[in-house]
Amino acid sequence: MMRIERTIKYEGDRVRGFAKEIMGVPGCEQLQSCIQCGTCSGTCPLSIYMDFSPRQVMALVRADFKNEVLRSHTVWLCASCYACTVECPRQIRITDIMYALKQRAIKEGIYPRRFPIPVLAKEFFEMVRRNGRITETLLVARLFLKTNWFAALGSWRQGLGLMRTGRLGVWPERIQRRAELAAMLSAAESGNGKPKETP
Amino acid sequence: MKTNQSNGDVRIGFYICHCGHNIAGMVDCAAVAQYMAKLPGVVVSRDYKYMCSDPGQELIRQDIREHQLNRVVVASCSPLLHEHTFRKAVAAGGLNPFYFQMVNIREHDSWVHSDRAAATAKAKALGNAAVRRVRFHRALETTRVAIQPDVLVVGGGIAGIHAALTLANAGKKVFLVEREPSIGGHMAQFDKTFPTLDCAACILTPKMSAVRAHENITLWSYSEVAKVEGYVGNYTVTVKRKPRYVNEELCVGCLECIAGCVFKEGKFPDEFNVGLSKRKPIYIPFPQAVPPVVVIDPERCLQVRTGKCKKTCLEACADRKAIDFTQKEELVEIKVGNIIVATGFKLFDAKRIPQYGYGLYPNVVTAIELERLVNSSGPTAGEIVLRDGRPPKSVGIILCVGSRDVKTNRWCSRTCCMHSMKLAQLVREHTEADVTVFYMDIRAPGKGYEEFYDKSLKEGIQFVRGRVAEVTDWALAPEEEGKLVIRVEDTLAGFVRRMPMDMIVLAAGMEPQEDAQQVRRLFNMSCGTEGWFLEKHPKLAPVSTFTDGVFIAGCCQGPKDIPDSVAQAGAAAAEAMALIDKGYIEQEPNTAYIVEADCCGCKSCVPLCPYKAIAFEEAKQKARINEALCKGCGTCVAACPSGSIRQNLFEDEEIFSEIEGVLAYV
Amino acid sequence: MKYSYFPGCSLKGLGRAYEESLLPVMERLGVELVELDDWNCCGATAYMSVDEAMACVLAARNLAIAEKTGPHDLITPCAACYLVLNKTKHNIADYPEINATVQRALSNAHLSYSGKVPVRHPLDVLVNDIGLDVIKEKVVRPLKGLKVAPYYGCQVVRPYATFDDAWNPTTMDRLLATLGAEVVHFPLKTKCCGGSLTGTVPEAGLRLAYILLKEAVRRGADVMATVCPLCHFNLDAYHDQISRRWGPARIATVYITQLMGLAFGIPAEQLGLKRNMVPMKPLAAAATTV
Amino acid sequence: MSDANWQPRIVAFFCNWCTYTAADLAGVSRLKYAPNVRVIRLMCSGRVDPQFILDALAKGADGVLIGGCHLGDCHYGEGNYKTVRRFQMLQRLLRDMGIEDQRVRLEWISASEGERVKTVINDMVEQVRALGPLNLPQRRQDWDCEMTHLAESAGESAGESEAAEPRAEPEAAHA
Repeated sequence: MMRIERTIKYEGDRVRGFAKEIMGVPGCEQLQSCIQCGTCSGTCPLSIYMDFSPRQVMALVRADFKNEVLRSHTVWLCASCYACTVECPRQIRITDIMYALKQRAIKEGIYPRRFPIPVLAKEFFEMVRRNGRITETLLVARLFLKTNWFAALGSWRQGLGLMRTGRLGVWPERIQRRAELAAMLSAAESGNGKPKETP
Repeated sequence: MKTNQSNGDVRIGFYICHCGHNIAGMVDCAAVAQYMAKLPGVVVSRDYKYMCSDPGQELIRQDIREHQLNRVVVASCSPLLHEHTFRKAVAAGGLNPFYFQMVNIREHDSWVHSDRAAATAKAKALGNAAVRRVRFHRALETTRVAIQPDVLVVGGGIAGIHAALTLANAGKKVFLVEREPSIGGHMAQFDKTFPTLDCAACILTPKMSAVRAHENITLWSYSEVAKVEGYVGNYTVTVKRKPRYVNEELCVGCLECIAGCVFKEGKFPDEFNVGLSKRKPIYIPFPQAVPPVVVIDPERCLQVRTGKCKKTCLEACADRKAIDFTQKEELVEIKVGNIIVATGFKLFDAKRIPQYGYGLYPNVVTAIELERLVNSSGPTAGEIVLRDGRPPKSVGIILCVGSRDVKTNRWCSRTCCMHSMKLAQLVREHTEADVTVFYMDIRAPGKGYEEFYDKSLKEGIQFVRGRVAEVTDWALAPEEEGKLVIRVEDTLAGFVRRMPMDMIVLAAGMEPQEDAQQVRRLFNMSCGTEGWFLEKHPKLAPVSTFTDGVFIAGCCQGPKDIPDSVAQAGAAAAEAMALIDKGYIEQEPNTAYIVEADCCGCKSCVPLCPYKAIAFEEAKQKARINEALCKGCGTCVAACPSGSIRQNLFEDEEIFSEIEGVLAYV
Repeated sequence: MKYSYFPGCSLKGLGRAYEESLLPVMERLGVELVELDDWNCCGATAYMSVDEAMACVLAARNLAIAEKTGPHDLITPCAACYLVLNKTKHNIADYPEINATVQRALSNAHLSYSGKVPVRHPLDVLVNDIGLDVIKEKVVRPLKGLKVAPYYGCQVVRPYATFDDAWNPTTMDRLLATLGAEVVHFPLKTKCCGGSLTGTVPEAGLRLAYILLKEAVRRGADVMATVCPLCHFNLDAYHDQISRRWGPARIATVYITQLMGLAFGIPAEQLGLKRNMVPMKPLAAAATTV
Repeated sequence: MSDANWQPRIVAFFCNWCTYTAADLAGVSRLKYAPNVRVIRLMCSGRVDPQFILDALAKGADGVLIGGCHLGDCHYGEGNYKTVRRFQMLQRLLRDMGIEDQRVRLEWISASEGERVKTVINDMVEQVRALGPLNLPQRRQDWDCEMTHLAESAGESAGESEAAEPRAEPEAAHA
């Protein structure tokens, strides 16, 4: 039997105000003037793997289809190469919009499960918060553990190579004034909710 | 005409226009009328739906009679729009038309503010100023200046040609000045024209010949306007005639000299064929060139450059003796009453978008190059071929090259959709190739244009909606080997496609001419921010400029196709004729004058006048203003240390009272 | 000449060969690099994905330290750090709300930032400050016959194409020509290498690396030159997986500074060349050992 | 006079050909800007007599804006060059009077720059708002008082403390 699915969207599917929220993020203002030309998708090296092309993401955001956008793989496939941003004939900073969408997805916890990219982002975030610096090896190790430790087995040869060439650091890199950094980050965090209030 | 000099007994009528909802929506018109009614001197104060309508004007006429008004103030739109209308109404009521003052509460108030209270207060303040000012108005007479009936047309493209012919056919003498050696412009390069597919040469050449043959047209090709002085009705124009090194009167266009040139083969890129063929230093731009005479390229000709050449061209010309190496640049002065500027456009340089590979990949060509390829008198005699001579099996046409892009040109070039569909049809006609058009939106809004789009679809031309991201020569699939590959999102299908092509055609858009800014200054015109010449009003005065007697036609005003260019040219010609046939120019009486008794003879005004209207009378030791020459800028008025220079319509008292009025608390 | 120097995490980790070659090359050119005191991670792309304002705060600490250190330009060899620090500069300048957050955070650490320190990439400094003439003088062993595909990657030229064209940059091409190398026409020079996707979504990420490698081989290059530790990693460390998926595309990838070092006559072992998984073939004429 | 309802009042002199037309364009384009500017139309910015500016300030304007064609674009050739020269001289005078530069501005706005009319006016209104009321009529009265005071005190030969006090204000503004 052929499986069929209704694809129609109702007004109730829209999350009113989502477009406005995204366009209010620094760097995302220009989204309003998108003409759906497809240059972003055409230049994007990863659009060929996306469930919605970057152009479609722009259309979905502008029409308040929040759930559809945040559930899509597209934002997580963006490699931040900025090709779309540079090429866009309306100077829409598409990469920045992708960032804004990633932030929303992480904040609201709507992203594909066991999908390594958001996990990487969060692990990275935590490691920097703790140490002030990144030790790539440890980061990758944690990533594998959290997502697909099986895959780690597949790349043993690569690991060996890196070990041979002396590129694997196993001692965590740290900054000295970690308290200073922590103080900064907490100050930023506390004011994050209402950024307009300045001391 | 009844005049009323006495300032003591002013009886002012004040009228505020609702302009439908345009003003009344933001300004409380009734409140303004009530406020004005209380001001000293105001006898009648009314608000009315449309003051510019016949009943509105009638209201003024009636009030002048019934209430013995001797001053009228109308608060409505910009004086640049309707001052004339209301002055006429005032005159019709039996009053000198200059006993009138207009208040701009639409463009300067209701349309630009969003706070009703503030907008109403502003309207009151501006009204107050006008009421105070109009008290000082005096009866004035317009002066009439005879108009020089000849017309200068600058630019010999289709717009300039059409304007010149229209005027000439009406019996006006026309000077047509063209920078290139031949008239014809861009249209001469086209093979066919959309949407009828009639041959461009077949419809243009007769008009070009008509220009040459017309007794009322003086054609100066290879010439440029160097200087413009004067004003509407009386321009003095200096035209620079570049040396062609060929006597136009003597040359019969036999082209023997070209064959006789010491260069045996063409060596230099041929401008008319956009570099697709080569020409010699002596050449004729194209077979149908008008004037049909040769020209010598001073940068390439050995004789002109070095003085050392066997001059075999002279031998070829023999006893016609048309070739003349002694020619020098010449400056000619002409007097005209009107000027039509039709200087056209420049094609966008496709190299500015490197991702399309123009200049890098030989088989990426521009639309105008394809136009020459498909033309039977073009470099390939009408064969559409790749650089290696093979016919293409697949052709991709990319639209909006340089257009609709904030990084290059924001505007839509308006003609490329239709132009590309025409080329697509011609490619289908001439070759077996598959043609794909890559577009963002197809814009086919002219008569017969949508039908042309339909025809293109029916002929099997493919349309892919998506702005092409890049053209490359690297293959990721076997069918891509040796081809140019377009990467584009097919936005209607919703995925990215890679499409191999043999030939890629770039529909480069239109830009203002490189020297548009200089030309603009030359003729005292304005430019929009993009560089297109600015019309006086986008709807109601589309071919007029802010300088009276200077009109614009064709693509110098903005991208447009041939029908629109021709229509504009006709309109410009009609505007010029309207002035000529009236016979005189009515001058706004805003001239400066000297109260001789107060003049101290310091002469500081004399050098200020750009029109040399101020002379110094040594005998009296007083300055004197020639009001016929004065254009009414008022610079001398502001400069006069003794206050003896005054300006009609802009008297000091009038302005001081206006200042007082706008600052009045309301 | 003196510059502040922000190495970034990668240059202390997987990309240590970059630092190992950059430092001696700069020394030869008489350029002093002063490593920022107690610098921290720039935040990279990952941090931006979690919280933009926090990412700016993180990066701004480095900018503030640089401002405190001295009036020197800040060199950031890693493309991601270069982008993030520049982006932070722009954000602080363009958006008052971000600026407010950043200043508040900095003041908590008794730091301040006024936006003065320019953030520069070594390529920019090498070609525009030091100059190709000076570099040419230092070349003792020209890279004659070595065919190099110049690969810039994304983030050095995009989106802030400050010192070179975003579409067709030429700085590295000119630098390579100065070293005597033969520059291969490589139109993919700014295409994405896969970024962090090589690890997270290998099917997508590695294919991008593969296309670059394959095209460099097809165009006859002996070696690819990079200016970014992540690009280098993606192009160097995944050959096994790539050839398993799509077939071999074996070509060595080295840092431009390593090639400069070789041309300056610095021994290969001092340039971190031994750290390559795909070793670069020894230079033919002047026998440099690898 | 720090009235809570105080709104800056700015008198503008716009040339007929460029800036006035640009303001019309701003209207046609329905751009929104602050309602504090009242425009007086002149044929050319060259007609702007420095007296107009002084008169406007003296009658209570908080700022004066002059708008003309860009240099080189004057409808009358070079009227705006004359404007610049006069404007620069006047500016020195105004500074001496303690009137801030931001209160009297000369701007070139061509007929196509409707957007610029909006930004210039909004910008200027904000700047003048920040400076507060100029209140020249009141200040003139104060100065007059001060002068008579000075004259009187000079006559009395003593009383320096009282005379020095009010003089400080315009001096400070001048610095």
